[in-house]
Amino acid sequence: MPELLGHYNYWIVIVLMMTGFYTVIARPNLIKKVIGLFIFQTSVFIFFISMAKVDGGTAPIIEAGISVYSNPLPHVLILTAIVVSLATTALGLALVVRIREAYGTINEDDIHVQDEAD
Amino acid sequence: MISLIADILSWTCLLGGAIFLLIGAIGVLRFPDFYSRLHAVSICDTLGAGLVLTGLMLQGGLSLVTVKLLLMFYFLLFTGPTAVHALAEAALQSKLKPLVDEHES
Amino acid sequence: MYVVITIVILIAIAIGLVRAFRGPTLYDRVLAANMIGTLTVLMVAVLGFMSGRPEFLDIALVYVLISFVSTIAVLKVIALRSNATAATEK
Amino acid sequence: MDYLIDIVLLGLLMITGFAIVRMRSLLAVAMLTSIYSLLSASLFVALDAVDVALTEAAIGAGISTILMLATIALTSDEEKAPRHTPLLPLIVVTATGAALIYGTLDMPHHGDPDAPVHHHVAPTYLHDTPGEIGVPNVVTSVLASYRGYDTLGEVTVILTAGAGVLALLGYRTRRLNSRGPGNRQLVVLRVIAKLFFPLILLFALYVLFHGDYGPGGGFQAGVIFATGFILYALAFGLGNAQRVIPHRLLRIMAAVGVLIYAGVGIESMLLGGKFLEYRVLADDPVTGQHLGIMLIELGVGITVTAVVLIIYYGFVSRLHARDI
Repeated sequence: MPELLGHYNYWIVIVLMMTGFYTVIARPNLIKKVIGLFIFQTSVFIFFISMAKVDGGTAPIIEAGISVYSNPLPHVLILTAIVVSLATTALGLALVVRIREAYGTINEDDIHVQDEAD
Repeated sequence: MISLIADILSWTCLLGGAIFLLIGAIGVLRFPDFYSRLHAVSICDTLGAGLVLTGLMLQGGLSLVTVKLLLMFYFLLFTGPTAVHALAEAALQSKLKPLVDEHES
Repeated sequence: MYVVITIVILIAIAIGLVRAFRGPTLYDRVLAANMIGTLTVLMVAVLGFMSGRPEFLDIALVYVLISFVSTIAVLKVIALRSNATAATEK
Repeated sequence: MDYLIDIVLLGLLMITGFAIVRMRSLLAVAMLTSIYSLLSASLFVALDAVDVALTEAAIGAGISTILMLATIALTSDEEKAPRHTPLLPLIVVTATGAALIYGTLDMPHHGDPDAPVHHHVAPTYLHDTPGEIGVPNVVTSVLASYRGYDTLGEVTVILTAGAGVLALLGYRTRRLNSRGPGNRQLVVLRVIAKLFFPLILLFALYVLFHGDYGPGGGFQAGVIFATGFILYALAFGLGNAQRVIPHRLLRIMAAVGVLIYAGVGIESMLLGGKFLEYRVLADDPVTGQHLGIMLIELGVGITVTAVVLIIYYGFVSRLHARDI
């Protein structure tokens, strides 16, 4: 990658990560928070995969006549992380559903008000 | 010679497909209401995708790659219209009114 | 040549994104998502040929199937919601 | 050229991310999340991570979106405006982001072949895989063989998540869906679903067993398999799907998958190797590796299928609708 853009991927990843982080801390809606978490997770995936890329390399599936491959280790880590992200998202959303049944709302501010009233 | 002809054919298909994809996308952006946009999407799904995949098939030659591309074409040919049909049906069920020309009606 | 096609597909994706942002109805967004799904399939296929290893078309095949199933699921849920709101309006 | 695609896709991702934060209608946000997933999956293809792209496509664009939509249907669609000013979060986010960007300045450039990441274990994996494991896909060999313990842990996490969702949401058995009114609009979908259901299952098996030679493996295959059943449930109703693959069977399957995985490890111990040391499974070490990888991928696939379906049943069976 040209000198000037050497860190472009990482910067965009950080912007995305902060977008997700902002959603998690500033938005009171619980589903929005889960979606913010999802954006955050995806940005981490992109970060790892960007690190694994080797210039002029190709996918790490061995084939005769190819010598430069991208780094397979981050791919493995992220592959399993994506599946785990599904598990965490599902669990988070299940909690949201139960919170809605218990409080009648998924807005964090309203939940606090109800908690203080008790 | 034959490979040259195949190449020319394949590039023609790819270029044609790309043009249709672009036309479909512009239609999705510019058409005035939801129901007319469905037409534009159909261009992408059938003609655009079909031509691009045909062009790739000509590049792939007789191999497993071509079989997979054929399979993809087959899937797209079924899923595209079904999805758009379901979309139109759902929009109609939700009482979304089509935009009608005042003068004609 | 593949580069040209990829750029065209990227432009089309960008246009589709504009439609997804602008709406105005939810159905427009679903439509845009559906179109972007098809365009992604084509882009993945072209990218495979561009990198000289076209045997990875399995990804594109998975995209076709998954984006179809998720479009159908979205429509189901929306229909469910519009039924629910219609019931409360009565 | 690669850079251009990379830059454009990342730019589109960033715009989509901002739009997700700004938008109020949660259903619209869910649609944008699906687009975001598709874009990031194509970015993974552009960055040579084909296995990851396959997983992200199957999970992010498919199951995650469906779950979000089901949650929105179970709760509410509109997001209320936050009560506090976003000033403090903005300051926190900007400060953190600035610190992280300052941190990246010391990192090696994107795509630099001399980066330290590429010199630690990765060359060993790339060099040894053809001889030791005998499968071309290095990601599969690392996932299933070199880092087999790690993957066993991941599968257990998946099982735990399934158990957690089961504990939180439970499930309700539905009666069989009749051919009542309102089914007319499903005719097209049902014909297509009948056509596609077997094809998707077959394709999932292909992804499962072709994972040694191309992108694919147990995780992806499990999700694709489950997606096939989700398509069936969408077209024919949850009640019918629960008869095809009942909930009790799913609970057994989820546990059996992990048991197959751990069982392969114990079997290799009984045959005189270490835990998950596949080369003792057959006379020839490479054949043993093949056998071991295939068995554990099968176990992973079974667990992932079962857990995804348990999660789907859990969410959807809570919806009060006749026909879902």
